Amino acid sequence: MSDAHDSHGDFGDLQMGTHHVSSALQFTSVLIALLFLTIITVAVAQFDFGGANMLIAMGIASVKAALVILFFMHVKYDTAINKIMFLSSFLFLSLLFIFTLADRATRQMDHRAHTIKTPVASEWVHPNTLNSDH
Amino acid sequence: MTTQVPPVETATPGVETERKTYLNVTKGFMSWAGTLDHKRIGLMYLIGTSAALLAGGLFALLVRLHLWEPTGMLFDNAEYNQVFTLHGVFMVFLFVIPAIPAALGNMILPLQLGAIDVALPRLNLLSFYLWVTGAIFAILAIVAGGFDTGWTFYTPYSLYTQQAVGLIGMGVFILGFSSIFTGLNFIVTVHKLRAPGLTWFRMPLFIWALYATSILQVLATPVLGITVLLVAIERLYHIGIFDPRLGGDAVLFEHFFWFYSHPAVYIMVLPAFGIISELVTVHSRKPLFGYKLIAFSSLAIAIISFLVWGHHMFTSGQSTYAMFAFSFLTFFVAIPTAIKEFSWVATVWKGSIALNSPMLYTLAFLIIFAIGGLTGVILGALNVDIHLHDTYFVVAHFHYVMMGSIALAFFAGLHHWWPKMFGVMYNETHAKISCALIFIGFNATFIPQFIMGSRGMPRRYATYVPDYEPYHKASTIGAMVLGVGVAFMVYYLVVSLLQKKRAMENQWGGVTLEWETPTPPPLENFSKPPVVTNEVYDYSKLDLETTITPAK
Amino acid sequence: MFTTLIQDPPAAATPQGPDYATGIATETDKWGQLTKLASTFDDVDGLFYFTYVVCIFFFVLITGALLYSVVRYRRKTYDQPAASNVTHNTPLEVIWTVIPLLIVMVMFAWGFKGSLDMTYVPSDARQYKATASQWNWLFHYPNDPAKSRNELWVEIGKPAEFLLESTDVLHAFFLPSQRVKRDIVPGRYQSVWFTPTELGEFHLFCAEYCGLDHSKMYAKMHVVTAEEYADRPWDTFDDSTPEAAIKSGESIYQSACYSCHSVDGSKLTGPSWKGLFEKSGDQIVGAKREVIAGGATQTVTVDFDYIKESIHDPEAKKAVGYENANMTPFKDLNDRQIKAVIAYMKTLAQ
Amino acid sequence: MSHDDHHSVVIPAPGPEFKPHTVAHHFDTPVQEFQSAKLGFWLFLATEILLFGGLFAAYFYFHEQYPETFVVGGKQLDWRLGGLNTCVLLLSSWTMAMGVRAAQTSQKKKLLMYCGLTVLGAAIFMVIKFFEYKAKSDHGLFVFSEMLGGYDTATGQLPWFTDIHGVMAGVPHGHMFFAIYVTMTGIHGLHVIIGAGLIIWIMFGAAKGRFHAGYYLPVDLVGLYWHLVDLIWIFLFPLLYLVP
Repeated sequence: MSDAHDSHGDFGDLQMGTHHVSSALQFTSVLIALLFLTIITVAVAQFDFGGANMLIAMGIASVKAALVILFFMHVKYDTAINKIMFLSSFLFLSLLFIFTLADRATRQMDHRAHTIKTPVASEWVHPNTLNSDH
Repeated sequence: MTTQVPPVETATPGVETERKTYLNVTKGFMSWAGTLDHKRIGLMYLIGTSAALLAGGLFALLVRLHLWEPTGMLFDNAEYNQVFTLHGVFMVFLFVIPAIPAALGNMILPLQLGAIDVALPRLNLLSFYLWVTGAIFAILAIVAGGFDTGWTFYTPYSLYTQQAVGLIGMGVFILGFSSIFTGLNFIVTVHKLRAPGLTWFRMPLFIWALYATSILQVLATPVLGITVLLVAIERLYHIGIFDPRLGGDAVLFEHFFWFYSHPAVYIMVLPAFGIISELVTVHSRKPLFGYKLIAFSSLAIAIISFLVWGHHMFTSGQSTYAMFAFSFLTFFVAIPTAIKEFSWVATVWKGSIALNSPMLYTLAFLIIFAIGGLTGVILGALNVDIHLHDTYFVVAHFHYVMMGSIALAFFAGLHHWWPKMFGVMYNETHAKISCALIFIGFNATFIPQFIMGSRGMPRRYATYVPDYEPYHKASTIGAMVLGVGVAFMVYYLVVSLLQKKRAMENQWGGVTLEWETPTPPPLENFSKPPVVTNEVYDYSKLDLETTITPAK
Repeated sequence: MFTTLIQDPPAAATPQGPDYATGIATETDKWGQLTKLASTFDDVDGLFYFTYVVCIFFFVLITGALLYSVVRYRRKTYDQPAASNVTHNTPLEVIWTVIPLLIVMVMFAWGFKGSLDMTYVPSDARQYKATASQWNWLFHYPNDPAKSRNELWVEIGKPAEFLLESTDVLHAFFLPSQRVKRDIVPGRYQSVWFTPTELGEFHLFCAEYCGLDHSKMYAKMHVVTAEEYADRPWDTFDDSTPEAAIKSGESIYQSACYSCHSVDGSKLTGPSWKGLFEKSGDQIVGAKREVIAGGATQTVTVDFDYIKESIHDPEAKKAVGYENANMTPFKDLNDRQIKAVIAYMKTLAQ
Repeated sequence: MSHDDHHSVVIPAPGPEFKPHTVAHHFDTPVQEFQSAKLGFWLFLATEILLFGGLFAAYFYFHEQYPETFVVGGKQLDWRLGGLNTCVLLLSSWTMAMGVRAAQTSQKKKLLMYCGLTVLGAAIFMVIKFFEYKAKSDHGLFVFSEMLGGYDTATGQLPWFTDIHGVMAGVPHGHMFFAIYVTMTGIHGLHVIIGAGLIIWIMFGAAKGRFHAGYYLPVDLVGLYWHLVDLIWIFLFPLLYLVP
């Protein structure tokens, strides 16, 4: 793994700017960091921080994801447009999350909520077949 | 936007030499089925989507005929539910979404960019075959007993009904990937294959619109994919995510569905805006008014459209807070849309307006889209929408946008690029008659629907309260006129292919790159790679001789 | 317990077509677009017409400019250039961005205020419940055991709140005349309210597609005066003829009594109703029963008073052999209903 | 009338064990070809993110609705196996990154070796996953043989959720956690299998010498796909095994 200086320059004129060869040392460091963070996330999960559990776990997972994206997926060295395109998917995903979960979270805050209970499935009866004969 | 390329050498007048075009360069079934040429793929899409349009239109006519009588004329309720569902599914998934980007876009986008093909031609062909597969699934689903969920597949009904929802769900999933791949391909093509000198702000607005559309296709469609996949899993395995009997939530389905399907409305309408932007300037022979504002408004619409899906759910039990946010954001879509409409009108103003058939279709679009867009504003207001939601008012509104605007823009584009695509000209008088029939028929169909909708007629009704009978009758008569208009259009377009009346080299006097190639284009589009030196829509550089030179 | 006391009105599996309320949709408001407003939610109409006028203004503006241009600047020769090559006008573009923005913000605020009003239920609202099933409506009235199917009665001027539930798929509760609509989502309750302001019959539609007979899922709402409302017109209990009384009695038995009392002599939790009355010649008379009252055994003759006491206060006299059975008192059955039950009991006499 | 010069761009092979690469005719330069394909692939990965995003949104939605189900259900999963699988996937991501690096530096044997190791990682992951699924199936938490069995509408009984040991007794909608668990890990597992298949396809190409410093595009793209599979698991692991 000491071949970081291997020649790939023969093609530099043909593929200029298209690739960046990371050193093996960098990959290995990232791997060690990822494994370490995995241990931390497991260790932290043994304690109960109440509502913060999810935030902590997602925070660590996001750091790990960032490492994978930046180094294993070479995004750190990629062209601006590729960065924008890939990262915009997270932006749009967050829109789905924010609005859907905000609806879910604020539904109980409606001022009529105290009179409106959520019935459980067993309280209602369903027809066994719905127009199956058509 | 002329290029430095000298005009293509013209054949000696009177001598018939068959020039090699993309249409005749190779022959045989496999040369089409296995083609990687964007124009041939676009043409195959055109045939496929047009067939879907005619099928969907036939279903629509059957629906309208059925509703002639309050008790229904043709079907029992089960059949009626299937027919209106088929109308929706065929029109939305097989026609409106792919028609403009995949058929006209495939044909025109690389030409306007000065490229010899799209960036990923194999993916383009795959995308077409995915469309075919999706269409086959839709037909299989009909054969397997049909489906009656409406095109929205709302759970839990779609989970309980015993019909072929799984098959059509699979079809929609596959069609989704077809749409994703088309969009992906266009984004890459626009980024990587622009001709030298074709900067972003020299790009024709059709390309801007297709680019914005592609972003939506790539980012919204996967959510539809996972949604129909979950419905399929739910039907097979009863996991319970969407099934209230098992603790699932039908409103979550609506969130997922509209996260896609609202942007999908703009997937459908943005390419139509692109065509209209293009046609308004060519047929007014005047640079587009507010070019940059229109370009950015396409992007703005694309992004805002992700923030407003909840306005389809104002009555479905969202929290008041979510309704507040969604209604507020919904009104913001009105602004870029209004900017576009005003800019088009300002472009026509003091132009040199050629009243040929593409321009007539464009003018019809501008009027109909004004109604479609403005009634959308009425629906954006929360309390008014509560009254109008799920009534014929909404049906009329989205038909004004989807049929009236998008299909008319598609027809306009088809008439505009028909001479480019085939080198032949249709009968202009016939085209004008057909445009008039479509315009009159369309308004006669849907204005009564606005009226009965605001008076409370709910949608998707196989039978109805007799109070609404006069409006239904008027609407049915209008639909027949509209049907005759479309059928007549198909007739004269087919005739034009058989009569082979030569079109002009540059039939309308366009200055974008697609008019720089011979008509119809050769296999690899340009004899020499074009270089763009002019600003966009600069009609002072137009070579008017090409507009009266017959194509070879 | 109210809900089990009286049997639900029968639901036709496939209705033969609703008995439509008449002449409502054709009766429009004075501007001719919407159906006549019959509730207090006049903001809907106000905003609708405000938007409508704004829309017509812009439509006329756009169409007028287009048609004028087409006529005035029509291309007459193939090489005619444009009359102007202006490509932008910043003040104009700012104006047509800002003015629509202001207008739509007014619409948003107005619409949101209107919809907030629709969520604040007055404290004096009557609370009804509507149960939607494929493809019919069942209405429950406040503190009333009687229910009605596909017909609804509300009092004029009195706020009515509806708790909405679905037993199967999505439905929507839609009263065009009241300007209210709410989807009914299985798995949870939704609510909607309005104050009817006009007497008459009104359409109640299902507005969310719910399958085969979606279009036949129709109910008629009667808005009635306070006096008529006090008569409980939804109560279809009928004892006008002996046959009707027997039928009503049987229907009460079917909904409330059948699980503990048999009618064929077999022993369930409570004593069978068979043999409570006996045939004596052409007469049907009450049988004699051994009962325990206050710890002592006594014999009673079955009659109206005994049956009424047993229904309203089952612990007072307990039939021998059923000392340990506990019956829920059904205090809401009134004398007419009890007489109907007795009429049904008499048909079981031997 | 086509541009003849388009057909002539050929990237020479760096050695006799490699094959030259011909640039597709509609591209002017290899850079254009490389960047086009890569941009396209990033967009495809964006769609994958949103596809899984729907599942994650469903997870959070029901996590809020039925917290108890997730607390009790999450305890039924063995975090040791999940953690082990996390490490396996991270390692395989590393071998894949090294594999791409080997392709970039024209090291054919190393490319084959790293690809082989990555496929091995995928196999270990799926084997561990299989045993996890089997244990859950044996406990009636999702019975695979019964998954297609429909359900009894009268009782609401799910055939695939029999909960033999009653671990979810008294928890409302106890099946919901397992429904989400099996859907998310199932679709993820499908991606693992597809990814492994793609890597095997790369290995065939690599054996023929198709990939070298001049042309390693397919290796790069498959590598990105594999890292995405890893990326998703990085979130799945704490959400399913640890947090609830």
